[in-house]
Amino acid sequence: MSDQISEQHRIDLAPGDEGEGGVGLRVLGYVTGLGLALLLTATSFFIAGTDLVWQPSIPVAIIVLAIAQMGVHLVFFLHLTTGPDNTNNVMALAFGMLIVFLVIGGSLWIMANLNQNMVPMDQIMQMQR
Amino acid sequence: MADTTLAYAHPDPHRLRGIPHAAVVHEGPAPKRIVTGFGFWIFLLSDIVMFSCFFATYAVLVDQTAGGPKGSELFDLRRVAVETVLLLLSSFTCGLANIAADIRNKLWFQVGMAATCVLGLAFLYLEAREFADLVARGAGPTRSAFLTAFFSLVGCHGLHVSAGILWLLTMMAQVFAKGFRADIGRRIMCFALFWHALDIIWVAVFSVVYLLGSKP
Amino acid sequence: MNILDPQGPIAAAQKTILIDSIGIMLAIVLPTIAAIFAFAFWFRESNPRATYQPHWAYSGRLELVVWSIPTLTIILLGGVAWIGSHQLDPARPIDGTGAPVRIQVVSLDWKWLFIYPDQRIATVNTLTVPVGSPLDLELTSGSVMNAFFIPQLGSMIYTMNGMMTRLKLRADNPGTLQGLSSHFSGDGFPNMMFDVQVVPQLEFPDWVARTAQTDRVLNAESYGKLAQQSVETATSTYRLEDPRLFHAIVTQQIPAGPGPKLTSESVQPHIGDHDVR
Amino acid sequence: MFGKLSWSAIPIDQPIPMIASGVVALVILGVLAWVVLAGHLPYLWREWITSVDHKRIGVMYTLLAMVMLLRGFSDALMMRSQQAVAFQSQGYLPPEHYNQIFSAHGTIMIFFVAMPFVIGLMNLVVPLQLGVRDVAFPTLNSVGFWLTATGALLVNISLVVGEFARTGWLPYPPLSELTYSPGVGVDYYLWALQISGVGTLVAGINLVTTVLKLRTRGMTYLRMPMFCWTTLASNLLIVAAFPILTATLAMLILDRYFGFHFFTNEAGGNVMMFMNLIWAWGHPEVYILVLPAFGIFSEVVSTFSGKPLFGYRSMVLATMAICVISFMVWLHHFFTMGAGPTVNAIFGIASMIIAVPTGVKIYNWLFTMYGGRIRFDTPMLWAIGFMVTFILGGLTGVLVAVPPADFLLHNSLFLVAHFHNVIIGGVLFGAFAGYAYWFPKAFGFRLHEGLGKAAFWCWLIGFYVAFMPLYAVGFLGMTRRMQHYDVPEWRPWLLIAAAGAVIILIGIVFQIMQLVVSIRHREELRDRTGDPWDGRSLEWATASPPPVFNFAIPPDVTGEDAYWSLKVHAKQQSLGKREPDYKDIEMPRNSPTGFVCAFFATIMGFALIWHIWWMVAAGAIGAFTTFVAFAWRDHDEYVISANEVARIDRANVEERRAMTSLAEA
Repeated sequence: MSDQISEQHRIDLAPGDEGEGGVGLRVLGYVTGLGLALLLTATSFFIAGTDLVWQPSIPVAIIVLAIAQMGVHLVFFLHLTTGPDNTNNVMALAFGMLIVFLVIGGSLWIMANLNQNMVPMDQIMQMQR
Repeated sequence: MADTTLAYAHPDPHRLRGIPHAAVVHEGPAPKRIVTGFGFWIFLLSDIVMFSCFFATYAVLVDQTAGGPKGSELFDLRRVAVETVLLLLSSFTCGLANIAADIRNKLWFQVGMAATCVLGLAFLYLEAREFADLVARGAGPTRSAFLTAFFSLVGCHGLHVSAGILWLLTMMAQVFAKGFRADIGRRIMCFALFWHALDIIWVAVFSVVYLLGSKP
Repeated sequence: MNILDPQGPIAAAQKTILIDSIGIMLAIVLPTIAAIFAFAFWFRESNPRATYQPHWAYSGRLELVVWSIPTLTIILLGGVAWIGSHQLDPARPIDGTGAPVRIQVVSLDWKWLFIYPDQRIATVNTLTVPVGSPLDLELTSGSVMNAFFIPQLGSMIYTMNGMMTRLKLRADNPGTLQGLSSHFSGDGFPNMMFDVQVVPQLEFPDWVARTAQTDRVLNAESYGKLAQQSVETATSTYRLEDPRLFHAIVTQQIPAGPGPKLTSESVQPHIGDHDVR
Repeated sequence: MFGKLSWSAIPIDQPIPMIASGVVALVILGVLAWVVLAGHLPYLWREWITSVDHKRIGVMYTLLAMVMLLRGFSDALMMRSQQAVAFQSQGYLPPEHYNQIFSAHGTIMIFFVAMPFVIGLMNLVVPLQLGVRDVAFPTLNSVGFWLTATGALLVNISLVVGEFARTGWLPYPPLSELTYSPGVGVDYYLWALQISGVGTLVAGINLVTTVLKLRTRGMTYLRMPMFCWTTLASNLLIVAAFPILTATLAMLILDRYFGFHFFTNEAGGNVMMFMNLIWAWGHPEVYILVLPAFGIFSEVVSTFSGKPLFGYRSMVLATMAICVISFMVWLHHFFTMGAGPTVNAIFGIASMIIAVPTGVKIYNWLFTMYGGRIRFDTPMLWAIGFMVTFILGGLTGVLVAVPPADFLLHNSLFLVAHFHNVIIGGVLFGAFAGYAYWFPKAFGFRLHEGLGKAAFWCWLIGFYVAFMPLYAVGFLGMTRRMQHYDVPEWRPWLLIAAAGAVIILIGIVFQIMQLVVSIRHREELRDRTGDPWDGRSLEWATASPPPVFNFAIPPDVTGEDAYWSLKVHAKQQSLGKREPDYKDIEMPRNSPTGFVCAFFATIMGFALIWHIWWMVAAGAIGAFTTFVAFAWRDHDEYVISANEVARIDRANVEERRAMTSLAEA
């Protein structure tokens, strides 16, 4: 095993590594990423505090913006692409996201259902009042 | 080796014949940089799964305030905004340090890492201030299940940042003492991955905990 | 205690599902096991009559069969599970011949407290129910987790502090049954067995009247004594002072049981970070 | 100065743990003294303790598992004998002791027997099957092993100093909270598992990366032996599930150490969240254990039938399906907690769906035997015993996945019988099959066949005698973890079960004898071909035991069953006469990092359990320093010269050629 990436291994890339590009181009990538991330963050904070949007939609908007920002980080900072040299990296990420989704989604669903069946105590307290 | 395949009566007993040989090539073990990077990538994913447990628990316990304060009474969004900007900038400087390492520029590498370190420490300082304020107001982690989950989730991220800074300092020392050796280069790559991943987790933290929680 | 000898409709239905499921699966499991032995025997190395097919490793037709046998079995069983879960949901009301009886169950360390809020009585480690009446159980725990289970009536369910689970049962034959805790809860756990007296409809009011004559009263104070860790060998009965006692327990207005008494200095608890030595 | 630790922590008044630990301590001291006096210490240090060779680490994992099996099994014997005598009496074990025993039994058997056994076999075999020289991260591999050993050590220390958890193998709160378990037992459990959990995670990352990134030339995914596939699936589950365990236990630790309120009764804590999270780890854990066993059986059945595995691609699909679906079923561990019928039904059906790919696997093994020429060596006996036993375990498993049936059977001894049926009949039989199958590869000589077969029959019969009665007594309503009981109908079954445990004990004695006899007669049992079973995959293409670099020349794979095709090719063309072009080989240098880390982890774990904070700090600083020191090393590789490689390989090839021609003559 050597560190030289030989001819035959051009179809594979370490996560976070960029396939090509000079220094200037790479710095530009980070600048773009930073700009987009700051923009999305600012939007999130703005939406959370404003009265201009329909209030019940705010959580959805914040979640969407957060996912968008994670995407920006993945693309511009972690240099994830859909290219064949990134297949393994993307597959691993997809598996991880599936597990995260199952753990969070499953837990929330199960716990909500349980709590609903258990008559949570505050509800009983309200009934007593 | 073509005659091998011919000589062996059943080279593929599961009827894959017909698929051109080119479709099933494999060039052998990957180079070390890819192996290391990929292994660390797997570790990061497992770390994110761990965070997802804390997020799930936070979401389940967020309303269990036990008569204590709610998030909307406690959170200071301005401070969170500053923290976020600090972390985003640190990710940027970390990226620059990574580029410097790739072109083997010691000076810029150390400058980038130092900046990352300072930004990270500033973030930690703000977070520690927030925690201290909350505890002083009687809203410590033992007050209610909500605060338990809040302190654990945010604190877990803070702990990762602290560990990251410790790692960062050893990387600066290694480059200073040993230069850009191949294995040190791989570690720098892993550190950059780690630092960027912490940023991604922070995005989830400020969105789910602070922004959603600041709504009354 | 034999779950194959049910004494109520829930347990009877669950037993039938159990037997059915075993039957469905045995229908494919037994031939498979027979085939394992047959193949292993016939294709032994020393059998000259068996044909050796060293390259036979694929058959599209067989693959399809191999995938469809378990799939079909599981679809059938899945249907049973779906319908069964809904029909036999522990919280689903059932009907019966007599008036429903409401019973509130509190698991304590290490005994069972049964409160009859409408009759204003309570018992420890013994449950008396009229035959044929729908039993409307509300369950909680006064300390750690437990599970309430009368094997011959069916449907065990967890009891947890601060939470209320529901269970509907019915006993169809008079007699004495046994119940137990089926979730480990500490040192006295094996002693959490209780009797279930299934009495005729007409005798139940008599039993209630007799029990109400006791001079022991269940209120927050005597409940506090019960909540201490102990093993009760004798059964006891109480008059219920406040019918809302159960709600006070569920809503944690009465805090959970205190746990073990601290005997030596070495097991001092460290609650709170300020207490760190 | 010493936190909660004082002389009273040592249970001098309790004879059983004192005598047991006294004997164990004597044995350990005796072995240590022998090692030091006979001058083996430098050899052990150089060749084993600091070794980063995946084969050596695999062997050490397996050894750890077997030693801990003895500990866990003695717990089982005590439980069975207690339940046999504790009818209308207290038996001979008081509750506080009995409760520790069943908690320790479960913890040890899952975390320190089953896990290290399968991880050990994967470590030993997978790089060989992939045709590569080592795993992806050799030094981390050593760290992972030593951290696992640390966890095992802490569990055993609890026998002498303090106590073990009395809460069952999964410490359900609030019983495991400080209010109800004020002693150090739960802390021992928590830290032992946290530390060994890190080790397991490291092993998982290592093996996933190895399979995905280190395969020899031509070894495409669909040419990998089945065991590599199941290794991949199992380790993907490790990296996805173990963080959940870490997080959950961390929450319980925060509750116990700092008065947090995740799972307490007070201040809004939610005990149900613990059950939810722990089983979100716990169910995949079952498949982490059993998938490698499936892989072992695939190799064994195919080799001893002299045929390729039937329906290889089906098997791959089934493996990966199990890998993903096993993450969607965890609620079936708490159907009786009171969730609504729809949720229960959905998780019940999802659980049953796993039976489909598992059933497919059984049929594929069945048809692998069809048309074969089956040799009944010990590994094949385990495989057939497994197939029959595991089908029954699967049957009862699907049964408890039906919620209404589970309402009757949950937490009963039926359930206990079910999971022993799949863990013993699946995982342990698999591990034993793998042990017998790959032992000659690891050490260069076979295990004694007769004693191995005797052990197999004792285990098989003992299993049925011990656990079929538990199914029956579960139907009689008996719940698990009963220290004593008054129900007369239960007693006969429990007496039979105790007899079954004794039969298994005889099986274990046979296994120990087998090891001893085999070592003493190793010259007669020597395997000079490197291929004692007429194997089909690449591990048999190298010598037994393999040289440190595994393959002098990385093999080039052109189809499935890589080594089989090589052999056929060689027979048709007569053995290749041309000497290969040997090259220098770079191998990772030995490193004490793993051992030193484990040393500090042990100190830290022990100090955390007893609240000795200065010692915690010392351990943490020590561990960190170790890492930095490791990072500072300049040369972590050494070179084996081409001449040396050629010398070793020529000798192997000569020997092998001689044996082959002998066999053909």
